[in-house]
Amino acid sequence: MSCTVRTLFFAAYRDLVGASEMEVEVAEGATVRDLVVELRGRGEPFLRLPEDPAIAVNRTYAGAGEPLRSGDEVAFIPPVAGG
Amino acid sequence: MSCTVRTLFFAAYRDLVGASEMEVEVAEGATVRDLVVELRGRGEPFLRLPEDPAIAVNRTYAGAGEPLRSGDEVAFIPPVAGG
Amino acid sequence: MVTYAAVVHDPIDPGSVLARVGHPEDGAALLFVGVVRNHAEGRAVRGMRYDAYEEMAAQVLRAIADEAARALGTDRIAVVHRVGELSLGETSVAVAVSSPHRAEAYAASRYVIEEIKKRLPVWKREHYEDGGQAWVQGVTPTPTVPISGGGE
Amino acid sequence: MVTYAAVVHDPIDPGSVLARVGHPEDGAALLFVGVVRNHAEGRAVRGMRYDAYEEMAAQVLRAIADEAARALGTDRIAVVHRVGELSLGETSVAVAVSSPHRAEAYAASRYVIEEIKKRLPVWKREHYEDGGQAWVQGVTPTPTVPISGGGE
Repeated sequence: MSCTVRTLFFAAYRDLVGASEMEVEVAEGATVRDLVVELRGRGEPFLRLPEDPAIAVNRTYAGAGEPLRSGDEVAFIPPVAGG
Repeated sequence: MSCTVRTLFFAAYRDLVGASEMEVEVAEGATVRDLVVELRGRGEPFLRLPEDPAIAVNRTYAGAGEPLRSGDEVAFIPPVAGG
Repeated sequence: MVTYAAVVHDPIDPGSVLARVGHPEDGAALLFVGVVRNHAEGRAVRGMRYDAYEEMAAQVLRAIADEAARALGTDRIAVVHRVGELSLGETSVAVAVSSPHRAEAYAASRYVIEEIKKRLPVWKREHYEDGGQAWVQGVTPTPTVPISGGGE
Repeated sequence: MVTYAAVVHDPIDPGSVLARVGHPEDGAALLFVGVVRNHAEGRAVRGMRYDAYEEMAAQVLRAIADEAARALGTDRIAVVHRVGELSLGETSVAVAVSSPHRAEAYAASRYVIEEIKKRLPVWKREHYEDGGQAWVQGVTPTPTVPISGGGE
Protein backbone atom coordinates (compact mmCIF):
# COMPACT_ATOMS: atom_id res chain seq x y z
CA MET A 1 0.00 0.00 0.00
CA SER A 2 1.21 3.48 -0.71
CA CYS A 3 -0.14 6.99 -0.88
CA THR A 4 0.58 9.92 -3.13
CA VAL A 5 1.20 13.43 -1.84
CA ARG A 6 1.67 16.67 -3.73
CA THR A 7 4.94 18.34 -2.79
CA LEU A 8 5.53 22.06 -3.36
CA PHE A 9 8.86 23.86 -3.53
CA PHE A 10 9.15 27.61 -3.11
CA ALA A 11 11.76 30.29 -3.71
CA ALA A 12 15.30 29.00 -3.05
CA TYR A 13 14.05 25.40 -2.75
CA ARG A 14 12.33 25.65 -6.10
CA ASP A 15 15.62 26.86 -7.59
CA LEU A 16 17.53 23.99 -5.93
CA VAL A 17 15.12 21.29 -7.04
CA GLY A 18 14.33 22.80 -10.43
CA ALA A 19 10.60 22.26 -9.99
CA SER A 20 7.81 23.98 -8.16
CA GLU A 21 5.68 20.92 -7.57
CA MET A 22 5.89 17.17 -7.83
CA GLU A 23 3.83 14.14 -6.90
CA VAL A 24 5.62 11.74 -4.57
CA GLU A 25 4.61 8.23 -3.54
CA VAL A 26 5.28 7.26 0.06
CA ALA A 27 4.42 4.18 2.09
CA GLU A 28 1.10 4.01 3.91
CA GLY A 29 1.60 5.57 7.34
CA ALA A 30 4.64 7.58 6.27
CA THR A 31 5.43 10.76 8.16
CA VAL A 32 6.81 14.09 7.05
CA ARG A 33 10.23 12.82 8.08
CA ASP A 34 9.85 9.72 5.90
CA LEU A 35 8.95 11.87 2.91
CA VAL A 36 12.04 14.05 3.31
CA VAL A 37 14.27 10.97 3.70
CA GLU A 38 12.66 9.38 0.64
CA LEU A 39 13.23 12.45 -1.50
CA ARG A 40 16.81 13.07 -0.39
CA GLY A 41 17.47 9.38 -1.02
CA ARG A 42 16.93 10.03 -4.70
CA GLY A 43 20.22 11.97 -4.78
CA GLU A 44 20.68 15.14 -6.82
CA PRO A 45 19.04 17.59 -6.94
CA PHE A 46 17.05 16.57 -3.85
CA LEU A 47 20.14 16.16 -1.73
CA ARG A 48 20.45 19.94 -1.91
CA LEU A 49 17.41 20.25 0.33
CA PRO A 50 18.24 20.45 4.04
CA GLU A 51 17.76 17.39 6.21
CA ASP A 52 15.30 19.26 8.38
CA PRO A 53 13.42 21.77 6.26
CA ALA A 54 10.38 23.59 7.59
CA ILE A 55 7.33 21.82 6.20
CA ALA A 56 3.68 22.73 5.93
CA VAL A 57 1.08 20.02 5.49
CA ASN A 58 -2.15 21.31 4.01
CA ARG A 59 -1.04 24.89 4.64
CA THR A 60 -0.18 24.47 8.31
CA TYR A 61 3.34 24.12 9.71
CA ALA A 62 3.89 20.50 10.68
CA GLY A 63 6.39 18.61 12.80
CA ALA A 64 8.55 15.80 11.43
CA GLY A 65 6.32 13.18 13.00
CA GLU A 66 3.14 14.31 11.29
CA PRO A 67 1.57 11.38 9.39
CA LEU A 68 0.71 11.90 5.73
CA ARG A 69 -2.41 10.87 3.86
CA SER A 70 -3.04 10.48 0.19
CA GLY A 71 -3.74 13.85 -1.42
CA ASP A 72 -1.94 15.91 1.20
CA GLU A 73 -0.27 19.11 0.04
CA VAL A 74 3.24 19.09 1.51
CA ALA A 75 5.19 22.32 1.10
CA PHE A 76 8.92 22.73 1.61
CA ILE A 77 9.27 26.16 3.19
CA PRO A 78 12.66 27.89 2.92
CA PRO A 79 13.54 30.41 5.62
CA VAL A 80 10.89 33.12 5.27
CA ALA A 81 11.53 36.80 4.57
CA GLY A 82 8.22 38.62 4.43
CA GLY A 83 7.50 42.13 5.56
CA MET B 1 14.12 98.68 42.33
CA SER B 2 11.57 96.29 40.88
CA CYS B 3 10.82 94.54 37.63
CA THR B 4 7.60 93.71 35.84
CA VAL B 5 6.88 90.28 34.40
CA ARG B 6 3.96 89.12 32.30
CA THR B 7 2.25 86.13 33.90
CA LEU B 8 0.07 83.75 31.87
CA PHE B 9 -2.57 81.34 33.18
CA PHE B 10 -3.85 78.43 31.13
CA ALA B 11 -6.74 75.99 31.27
CA ALA B 12 -7.67 75.09 34.86
CA TYR B 13 -5.38 77.81 36.25
CA ARG B 14 -7.05 80.42 34.07
CA ASP B 15 -10.40 79.26 35.44
CA LEU B 16 -9.10 79.42 39.04
CA VAL B 17 -7.59 82.88 38.69
CA GLY B 18 -10.27 84.29 36.42
CA ALA B 19 -7.70 85.81 34.08
CA SER B 20 -5.48 84.56 31.31
CA GLU B 21 -2.73 87.10 31.78
CA MET B 22 -1.58 89.71 34.23
CA GLU B 23 1.41 91.98 34.81
CA VAL B 24 3.10 91.46 38.16
CA GLU B 25 5.79 93.55 39.84
CA VAL B 26 8.48 91.69 41.70
CA ALA B 27 11.64 92.84 43.44
CA GLU B 28 14.87 93.09 41.48
CA GLY B 29 16.56 89.68 41.60
CA ALA B 30 13.32 87.83 42.41
CA THR B 31 13.08 84.17 41.41
CA VAL B 32 10.21 82.08 40.10
CA ARG B 33 9.61 80.97 43.68
CA ASP B 34 9.39 84.60 44.86
CA LEU B 35 6.81 85.36 42.19
CA VAL B 36 4.58 82.46 43.22
CA VAL B 37 4.86 83.43 46.90
CA GLU B 38 4.08 87.06 46.05
CA LEU B 39 0.98 86.11 44.05
CA ARG B 40 -0.37 83.64 46.59
CA GLY B 41 0.23 86.26 49.28
CA ARG B 42 -2.48 88.34 47.65
CA GLY B 43 -5.06 85.80 48.87
CA GLU B 44 -8.06 84.78 46.77
CA PRO B 45 -8.22 83.83 43.99
CA PHE B 46 -4.44 83.33 43.79
CA LEU B 47 -4.36 81.09 46.84
CA ARG B 48 -6.12 78.52 44.67
CA LEU B 49 -2.92 78.08 42.69
CA PRO B 50 -0.68 75.30 43.98
CA GLU B 51 2.37 76.20 46.02
CA ASP B 52 4.60 74.51 43.47
CA PRO B 53 3.07 74.87 40.03
CA ALA B 54 5.01 73.96 36.92
CA ILE B 55 6.31 77.20 35.44
CA ALA B 56 7.74 78.16 32.09
CA VAL B 57 9.87 81.28 31.75
CA ASN B 58 10.03 82.58 28.21
CA ARG B 59 8.52 79.31 26.94
CA THR B 60 10.95 76.98 28.64
CA TYR B 61 10.21 74.97 31.77
CA ALA B 62 12.03 76.61 34.68
CA GLY B 63 12.98 75.60 38.20
CA ALA B 64 11.88 77.53 41.28
CA GLY B 65 15.28 79.16 41.61
CA GLU B 66 15.29 80.69 38.13
CA PRO B 67 15.84 84.45 38.38
CA LEU B 68 13.38 86.76 36.62
CA ARG B 69 14.08 89.82 34.53
CA SER B 70 11.83 92.63 33.51
CA GLY B 71 9.73 91.65 30.53
CA ASP B 72 9.90 87.90 31.15
CA GLU B 73 6.88 85.82 30.14
CA VAL B 74 6.08 83.58 33.09
CA ALA B 75 3.47 80.90 32.41
CA PHE B 76 1.67 78.85 35.06
CA ILE B 77 1.34 75.40 33.51
CA PRO B 78 -1.37 73.09 34.90
CA PRO B 79 -0.80 69.36 34.54
CA VAL B 80 -0.66 68.78 30.79
CA ALA B 81 -2.95 66.50 28.82
CA GLY B 82 -1.98 66.64 25.17
CA GLY B 83 -2.07 63.84 22.68
CA MET C 1 17.79 64.27 9.72
CA VAL C 2 14.60 66.13 8.86
CA THR C 3 11.92 66.91 11.39
CA TYR C 4 8.66 68.79 11.09
CA ALA C 5 6.53 69.94 14.03
CA ALA C 6 3.41 72.10 14.07
CA VAL C 7 0.48 73.09 16.26
CA VAL C 8 -2.54 73.70 14.06
CA HIS C 9 -6.15 74.86 14.29
CA ASP C 10 -7.43 73.22 11.11
CA PRO C 11 -8.26 69.52 10.84
CA ILE C 12 -5.29 67.18 10.48
CA ASP C 13 -5.04 64.89 7.47
CA PRO C 14 -2.95 61.97 8.79
CA GLY C 15 -1.98 60.90 5.28
CA SER C 16 -0.35 64.23 4.59
CA VAL C 17 1.65 63.95 7.81
CA LEU C 18 2.81 60.50 6.74
CA ALA C 19 3.73 61.94 3.35
CA ARG C 20 6.23 64.27 5.07
CA VAL C 21 8.45 61.33 5.99
CA GLY C 22 9.95 58.57 3.88
CA HIS C 23 13.24 58.45 2.06
CA PRO C 24 14.82 56.03 -0.44
CA GLU C 25 16.94 54.56 2.36
CA ASP C 26 13.96 53.96 4.64
CA GLY C 27 12.29 50.56 4.78
CA ALA C 28 9.78 51.34 7.50
CA ALA C 29 7.29 54.11 8.15
CA LEU C 30 4.99 54.38 11.13
CA LEU C 31 2.01 56.69 11.59
CA PHE C 32 0.38 57.18 14.97
CA VAL C 33 -3.00 58.90 15.02
CA GLY C 34 -4.70 60.05 18.20
CA VAL C 35 -8.43 60.56 17.83
CA VAL C 36 -11.21 61.83 20.08
CA ARG C 37 -13.02 58.81 21.44
CA ASN C 38 -16.54 58.54 22.76
CA HIS C 39 -15.76 57.65 26.33
CA ALA C 40 -13.46 58.59 29.20
CA GLU C 41 -13.31 56.72 32.46
CA GLY C 42 -16.78 55.35 31.97
CA ARG C 43 -18.41 58.64 30.93
CA ALA C 44 -19.85 59.16 27.47
CA VAL C 45 -18.02 61.98 25.68
CA ARG C 46 -19.44 64.03 22.82
CA GLY C 47 -16.45 66.24 22.05
CA MET C 48 -13.26 67.78 23.33
CA ARG C 49 -11.64 71.18 23.44
CA TYR C 50 -7.87 71.35 23.22
CA ASP C 51 -6.23 74.47 24.66
CA ALA C 52 -2.54 75.14 24.27
CA TYR C 53 0.18 77.59 25.17
CA GLU C 54 0.71 77.69 21.46
CA GLU C 55 4.03 79.46 21.11
CA MET C 56 5.63 77.18 23.67
CA ALA C 57 3.86 74.05 22.43
CA ALA C 58 5.31 74.53 18.95
CA GLN C 59 8.80 74.79 20.45
CA VAL C 60 8.35 71.77 22.72
CA LEU C 61 6.97 69.69 19.87
CA ARG C 62 9.98 70.51 17.73
CA ALA C 63 12.34 69.72 20.61
CA ILE C 64 10.69 66.33 21.15
CA ALA C 65 10.95 65.46 17.46
CA ASP C 66 14.60 66.51 17.34
CA GLU C 67 15.42 64.48 20.45
CA ALA C 68 13.79 61.39 18.97
CA ALA C 69 15.61 61.78 15.68
CA ARG C 70 18.98 62.28 17.33
CA ALA C 71 18.68 59.64 20.02
CA LEU C 72 16.94 56.91 18.07
CA GLY C 73 18.60 56.94 14.69
CA THR C 74 15.49 57.80 12.72
CA ASP C 75 16.05 60.19 9.89
CA ARG C 76 12.57 61.62 9.41
CA ILE C 77 9.92 62.63 11.92
CA ALA C 78 6.80 64.75 11.43
CA VAL C 79 4.40 65.60 14.24
CA VAL C 80 1.28 67.75 14.17
CA HIS C 81 -0.98 68.54 17.14
CA ARG C 82 -4.34 70.18 16.78
CA VAL C 83 -5.99 72.70 19.11
CA GLY C 84 -9.55 74.01 19.34
CA GLU C 85 -12.90 72.24 19.38
CA LEU C 86 -12.78 68.65 18.12
CA SER C 87 -15.64 66.29 17.36
CA LEU C 88 -15.65 62.56 18.01
CA GLY C 89 -13.35 60.71 15.65
CA GLU C 90 -11.34 63.79 14.71
CA THR C 91 -7.57 63.58 14.84
CA SER C 92 -5.92 65.39 17.73
CA VAL C 93 -2.36 64.36 16.98
CA ALA C 94 -0.46 62.60 14.20
CA VAL C 95 3.11 61.36 14.47
CA ALA C 96 4.90 60.01 11.39
CA VAL C 97 8.35 58.45 11.47
CA SER C 98 10.43 56.72 8.86
CA SER C 99 13.74 54.93 9.23
CA PRO C 100 15.86 52.30 7.53
CA HIS C 101 14.65 49.60 9.97
CA ARG C 102 11.45 49.17 11.91
CA ALA C 103 12.80 49.00 15.46
CA GLU C 104 13.94 52.61 15.33
CA ALA C 105 10.63 53.73 13.85
CA TYR C 106 8.62 52.13 16.66
CA ALA C 107 10.96 53.51 19.33
CA ALA C 108 10.88 57.04 17.93
CA SER C 109 7.12 57.04 17.43
CA ARG C 110 6.52 55.89 20.98
CA TYR C 111 9.04 58.40 22.34
CA VAL C 112 7.32 61.29 20.63
CA ILE C 113 3.82 60.43 21.81
CA GLU C 114 4.94 59.66 25.38
CA GLU C 115 6.87 62.94 25.63
CA ILE C 116 3.87 64.81 24.26
CA LYS C 117 1.82 63.41 27.13
CA LYS C 118 4.49 64.43 29.67
CA ARG C 119 5.60 67.83 28.46
CA LEU C 120 3.49 69.45 25.77
CA PRO C 121 1.64 72.48 27.22
CA VAL C 122 -1.75 71.37 25.96
CA TRP C 123 -4.91 70.76 27.97
CA LYS C 124 -8.17 69.15 27.08
CA ARG C 125 -11.66 69.81 28.26
CA GLU C 126 -14.09 66.96 27.80
CA HIS C 127 -17.70 67.68 26.89
CA TYR C 128 -19.89 64.89 28.22
CA GLU C 129 -23.06 63.50 26.77
CA ASP C 130 -24.88 64.50 29.97
CA GLY C 131 -24.00 68.15 29.36
CA GLY C 132 -21.18 68.47 31.89
CA GLN C 133 -17.59 69.25 31.09
CA ALA C 134 -14.26 69.03 32.86
CA TRP C 135 -10.55 69.44 32.33
CA VAL C 136 -8.91 66.11 31.80
CA GLN C 137 -6.62 65.22 34.68
CA GLY C 138 -3.11 65.71 33.39
CA VAL C 139 0.51 65.03 34.15
CA THR C 140 2.70 67.58 35.94
CA PRO C 141 5.57 68.45 33.64
CA THR C 142 9.05 68.57 35.09
CA PRO C 143 11.00 70.45 36.34
CA THR C 144 8.53 71.20 39.11
CA VAL C 145 9.00 74.18 41.34
CA PRO C 146 9.72 73.14 44.94
CA ILE C 147 8.29 76.35 46.35
CA SER C 148 8.24 75.14 49.92
CA GLY C 149 11.91 74.08 49.99
CA GLY C 150 14.61 76.63 50.89
CA GLY C 151 17.46 77.61 48.58
CA GLU C 152 17.75 76.31 45.06
CA MET D 1 -13.12 42.28 17.28
CA VAL D 2 -12.76 42.78 13.56
CA THR D 3 -9.69 41.71 11.62
CA TYR D 4 -8.85 41.89 7.95
CA ALA D 5 -5.96 40.09 6.27
CA ALA D 6 -5.07 39.82 2.59
CA VAL D 7 -2.23 38.90 0.26
CA VAL D 8 -2.48 41.04 -2.86
CA HIS D 9 -0.81 41.50 -6.24
CA ASP D 10 -1.84 45.09 -6.86
CA PRO D 11 -0.17 48.09 -5.22
CA ILE D 12 -1.15 48.74 -1.60
CA ASP D 13 -2.64 52.08 -0.64
CA PRO D 14 -1.67 52.41 3.05
CA GLY D 15 -4.39 54.97 3.69
CA SER D 16 -7.08 52.54 2.66
CA VAL D 17 -5.65 49.91 5.03
CA LEU D 18 -5.75 52.48 7.85
CA ALA D 19 -9.32 53.29 6.88
CA ARG D 20 -10.31 49.68 7.66
CA VAL D 21 -9.70 50.22 11.37
CA GLY D 22 -11.02 52.82 13.76
CA HIS D 23 -14.10 52.76 15.92
CA PRO D 24 -15.89 55.37 18.07
CA GLU D 25 -14.38 53.77 21.18
CA ASP D 26 -10.84 53.91 19.84
CA GLY D 27 -8.51 56.74 20.76
CA ALA D 28 -5.42 55.48 18.98
CA ALA D 29 -4.66 54.18 15.52
CA LEU D 30 -1.29 53.02 14.27
CA LEU D 31 -0.23 52.31 10.70
CA PHE D 32 2.98 50.49 9.89
CA VAL D 33 4.19 50.60 6.31
CA GLY D 34 7.05 48.48 4.99
CA VAL D 35 8.58 49.81 1.79
CA VAL D 36 11.28 48.60 -0.58
CA ARG D 37 14.45 50.49 0.26
CA ASN D 38 17.44 51.21 -1.94
CA HIS D 39 20.04 49.25 -0.02
CA ALA D 40 20.56 45.92 1.75
CA GLU D 41 23.66 45.09 3.72
CA GLY D 42 25.70 47.64 1.89
CA ARG D 43 24.53 46.74 -1.62
CA ALA D 44 22.52 49.09 -3.79
CA VAL D 45 19.11 47.62 -4.56
CA ARG D 46 16.95 48.57 -7.53
CA GLY D 47 13.90 46.42 -6.84
CA MET D 48 12.54 43.34 -5.15
CA ARG D 49 10.42 40.35 -6.06
CA TYR D 50 8.15 38.91 -3.39
CA ASP D 51 7.15 35.27 -3.81
CA ALA D 52 4.59 33.64 -1.56
CA TYR D 53 2.84 30.38 -0.86
CA GLU D 54 -0.25 32.43 -1.36
CA GLU D 55 -3.00 30.18 -0.05
CA MET D 56 -1.07 29.49 3.14
CA ALA D 57 0.15 33.08 3.50
CA ALA D 58 -3.41 34.37 3.53
CA GLN D 59 -4.28 31.91 6.31
CA VAL D 60 -1.18 32.70 8.36
CA LEU D 61 -1.75 36.43 8.02
CA ARG D 62 -5.30 36.05 9.28
CA ALA D 63 -4.12 33.87 12.18
CA ILE D 64 -1.52 36.46 13.18
CA ALA D 65 -4.08 39.26 13.13
CA ASP D 66 -6.55 37.22 15.17
CA GLU D 67 -3.90 36.31 17.75
CA ALA D 68 -2.92 39.95 18.14
CA ALA D 69 -6.50 41.05 18.53
CA ARG D 70 -7.31 38.38 21.09
CA ALA D 71 -4.13 38.59 23.12
CA LEU D 72 -3.59 42.32 23.12
CA GLY D 73 -7.03 43.78 23.60
CA THR D 74 -7.14 45.64 20.32
CA ASP D 75 -10.46 45.59 18.62
CA ARG D 76 -9.49 46.25 15.02
CA ILE D 77 -6.56 45.04 12.93
CA ALA D 78 -6.05 45.12 9.17
CA VAL D 79 -2.98 43.73 7.44
CA VAL D 80 -2.17 43.51 3.74
CA HIS D 81 0.95 41.98 2.22
CA ARG D 82 1.89 42.39 -1.41
CA VAL D 83 3.56 39.86 -3.70
CA GLY D 84 5.14 40.21 -7.14
CA GLU D 85 7.66 42.66 -8.55
CA LEU D 86 8.04 45.83 -6.47
CA SER D 87 9.93 49.00 -7.29
CA LEU D 88 11.86 51.11 -4.82
CA GLY D 89 9.58 52.97 -2.46
CA GLU D 90 6.60 50.71 -3.07
CA THR D 91 4.73 49.32 -0.10
CA SER D 92 5.30 45.64 0.62
CA VAL D 93 3.19 45.44 3.77
CA ALA D 94 0.78 47.65 5.69
CA VAL D 95 -0.48 46.93 9.20
CA ALA D 96 -3.21 49.09 10.72
CA VAL D 97 -4.44 48.75 14.30
CA SER D 98 -6.85 50.76 16.38
CA SER D 99 -7.67 50.46 20.05
CA PRO D 100 -9.06 52.48 22.92
CA HIS D 101 -5.56 53.23 24.26
CA ARG D 102 -2.20 53.54 22.54
CA ALA D 103 -0.21 50.90 24.44
CA GLU D 104 -2.32 48.10 22.98
CA ALA D 105 -2.07 49.57 19.50
CA TYR D 106 1.73 49.65 19.60
CA ALA D 107 1.93 46.14 21.06
CA ALA D 108 -0.43 44.67 18.48
CA SER D 109 1.21 46.44 15.56
CA ARG D 110 4.63 45.21 16.60
CA TYR D 111 3.33 41.69 17.20
CA VAL D 112 1.86 41.49 13.72
CA ILE D 113 4.98 42.66 11.91
CA GLU D 114 7.33 40.50 14.01
CA GLU D 115 5.21 37.39 13.44
CA ILE D 116 5.09 38.14 9.72
CA LYS D 117 8.88 38.09 9.69
CA LYS D 118 8.93 34.79 11.60
CA ARG D 119 6.12 32.81 10.02
CA LEU D 120 4.64 34.22 6.85
CA PRO D 121 5.55 31.96 3.89
CA VAL D 122 6.89 34.82 1.78
CA TRP D 123 10.35 35.18 0.22
CA LYS D 124 12.06 38.08 -1.39
CA ARG D 125 14.57 38.25 -4.15
CA GLU D 126 16.64 41.40 -4.30
CA HIS D 127 17.62 42.87 -7.64
CA TYR D 128 20.88 44.75 -7.24
CA GLU D 129 22.06 47.83 -9.07
CA ASP D 130 25.05 45.85 -10.36
CA GLY D 131 22.71 43.41 -12.12
CA GLY D 132 22.96 40.53 -9.65
CA GLN D 133 20.10 39.14 -7.63
CA ALA D 134 19.70 36.89 -4.61
CA TRP D 135 17.14 35.49 -2.22
CA VAL D 136 17.13 37.47 1.01
CA GLN D 137 18.40 35.38 3.90
CA GLY D 138 15.34 34.51 5.94
CA VAL D 139 14.19 33.08 9.23
CA THR D 140 13.36 29.40 9.66
CA PRO D 141 9.76 29.14 10.75
CA THR D 142 8.92 26.74 13.58
CA PRO D 143 8.13 23.92 14.08
CA THR D 144 11.21 22.61 12.31
CA VAL D 145 11.51 19.01 11.25
CA PRO D 146 14.23 17.18 13.23
CA ILE D 147 14.83 14.66 10.47
CA SER D 148 18.03 13.30 11.96
CA GLY D 149 16.50 12.54 15.38
CA GLY D 150 14.74 9.23 15.97
CA GLY D 151 11.10 8.90 16.95
CA GLU D 152 8.86 11.93 17.34
